[in-house]
Amino acid sequence: MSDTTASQGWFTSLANPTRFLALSGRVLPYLAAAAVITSVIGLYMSFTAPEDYQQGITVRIMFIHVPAAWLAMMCYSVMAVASIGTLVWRHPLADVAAKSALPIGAAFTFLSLLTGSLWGRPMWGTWWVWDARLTSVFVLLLMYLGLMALHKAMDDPARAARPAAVLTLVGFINIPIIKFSVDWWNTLHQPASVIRLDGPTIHASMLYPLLVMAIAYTLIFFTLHFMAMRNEIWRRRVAAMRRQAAQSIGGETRP
Amino acid sequence: MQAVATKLTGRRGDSLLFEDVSFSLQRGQALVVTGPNGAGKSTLLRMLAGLLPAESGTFVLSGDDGVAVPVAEFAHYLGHRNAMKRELRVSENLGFWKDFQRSEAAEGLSIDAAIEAVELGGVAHLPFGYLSAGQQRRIALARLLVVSRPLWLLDEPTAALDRRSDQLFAALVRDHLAQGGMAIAATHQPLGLDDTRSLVLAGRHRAASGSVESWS
Amino acid sequence: MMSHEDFVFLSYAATAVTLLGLLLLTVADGRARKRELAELEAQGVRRRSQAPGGPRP
Amino acid sequence: MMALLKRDLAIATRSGGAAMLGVLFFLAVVAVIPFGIGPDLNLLSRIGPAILWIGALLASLLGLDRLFQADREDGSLDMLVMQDWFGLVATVFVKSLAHWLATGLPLVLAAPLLGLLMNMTALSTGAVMLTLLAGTPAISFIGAVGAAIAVALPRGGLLVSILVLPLAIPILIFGVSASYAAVTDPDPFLPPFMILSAITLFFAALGPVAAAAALKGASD
Repeated sequence: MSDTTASQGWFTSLANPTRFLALSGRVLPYLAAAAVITSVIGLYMSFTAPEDYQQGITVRIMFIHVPAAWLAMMCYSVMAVASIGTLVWRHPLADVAAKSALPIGAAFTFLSLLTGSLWGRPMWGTWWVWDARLTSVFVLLLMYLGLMALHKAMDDPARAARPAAVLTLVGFINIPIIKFSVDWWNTLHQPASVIRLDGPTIHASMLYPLLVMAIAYTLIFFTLHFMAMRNEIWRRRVAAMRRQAAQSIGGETRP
Repeated sequence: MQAVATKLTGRRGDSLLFEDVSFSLQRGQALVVTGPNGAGKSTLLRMLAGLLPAESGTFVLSGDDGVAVPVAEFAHYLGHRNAMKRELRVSENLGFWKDFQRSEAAEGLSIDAAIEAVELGGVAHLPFGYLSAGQQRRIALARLLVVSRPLWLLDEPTAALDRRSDQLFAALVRDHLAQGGMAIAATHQPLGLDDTRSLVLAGRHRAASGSVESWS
Repeated sequence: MMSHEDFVFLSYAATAVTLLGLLLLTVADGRARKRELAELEAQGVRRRSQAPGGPRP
Repeated sequence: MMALLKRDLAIATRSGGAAMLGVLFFLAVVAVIPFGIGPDLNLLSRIGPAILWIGALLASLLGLDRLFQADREDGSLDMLVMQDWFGLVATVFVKSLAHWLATGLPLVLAAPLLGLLMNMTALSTGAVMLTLLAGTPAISFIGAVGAAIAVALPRGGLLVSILVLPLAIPILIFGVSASYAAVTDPDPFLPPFMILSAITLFFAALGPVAAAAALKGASD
């Protein structure tokens, strides 16, 4: 995914949190506006797209289901890149990026499972099956939640950074498993139809709304991610200031 | 109000730590327990607090009318550890103990006043875990102030405190005594309290008999 | 029995609720952090990098 | 005592708290079952209630060892034990209740989601939720006894589970049988459910008293 290489760019250029705050503050309004506009266009396109001859109206669920699943994986990839940043360059902002992406990734994973379930019920006749694709995405959700628990378990964010980064990278093996599960195993879930070596097998009338929705989701992700990162930086700043306040009170250093 | 200990004997495992420890304290008096490591100072204090059963002997706290009162409700115990939660704010910690140990008899200081009394004004909103070891100990002392109880049982109260805080602590105990309280403290360091009684635990561990030099 | 339209509607509604909820939580979190910062600054606490003459002795 | 409940809940939900861990563990335990026995939906829906109950039992035991150990480590336990008998029993009761609110109740709320994954019917899921609601407090109350006994031990966590699991078996038996009785027709739901509720009430009375006795003895 191209976004992950781009993300590596920010971490090196926006070396210090203050500069990140200033820059993200300027970018955020445009990003949010772009997210809203693309979402509106995407929603319009997905409701005007023709119905599928097999699946009828339920095919419209695809336009919010598939991008959610993509974003769930992309978010994890962003976290994996950030984790490399934490481990290799020990960049404080990398940890902030990885940590604040967690709830967003969990939300997208949850959405892909939920909308998939709502799509599966009328199509397959069941809310849930334990097939490879569904199960591996469920495992992804568990990993998001586990990482959130790990961050929550440490009261000092600096101490959680490295263990969380290691765990994130170990868990990254799940991402290719999710992607190729439909090809490697015979499953109920349909095989990939957009991102394929021999080009998409999906009709253009459905492909375009899907792509627009994917762009909208990506913009929503980065908007939320920037906001969450800013919050996290402020949170750490507050913690640092409190520690400092504690040091200066009580006159232990006074004669 | 007075506190009377009669022929207390403390035992750890097979060895007797101390034998026949007797003393009595009146309002406004303090007892300092000294002795080498392992002499049983902590054991004695925990025994007085009712946290350990006495091998033999009694410790009775009685009110001004001479009727015995439960030690658990009329004594503060400050052990080696501070009894505070790292993840909660200082004000939440003190507020909890104020609520939890509340007695009808007497009101203690307000939380803010207690924090001021240990000269840490401004830390109320900070999580307890952010404080240095010395500051944490001072907040632990503030707990004794938010609920008013006549007898203070203090085990190494000045551990982790610098000299200035030592003096602060001594002043707190003096105030407490002046208001008619009592204090029993185990410590290696001089507390800077004038007119205190002292009890020396010799720390000779013997299976058969121990030796105690009584307070002067 | 739910019609197919219901499933479509539920999916879109759930997506909207989840994403808007996340947005609201994030905004609320940001407000709370900014308030804390303002409180600390009102008390005269400064970041080390802002403190005049570096860290105090 | 309200102050104690408030404090324990605040600690459980703040950073470093265990409130979310129980649910996650529950989720993970139940999710690995299909890997072990295969994705046969009919089989899963048949054994679903039992799996959910076992998962909830294990998740409830999680974190029980910290019930008194955390207070012992920071010295608070001394102040909790330094009370009259009634005060100490009430303290244990409140701490167990806080533990249930922080770990047991979320399990009850997560049960429908797992019921869906187990392909259980709505009725069956509802029955499991109801029995969990009635039964999991008993685990916290009886678990307090194990936690009090193991409070001073270095590897208390495993020991608590070993001590408490046998005592929790009746809870499991009646919880599961009530859940099945709700879906299989001839069996009545109420008798096992009433027995389950009775066990909870009994443990709510017995657990705090026994735990208080253990704490009095263990303070050294």
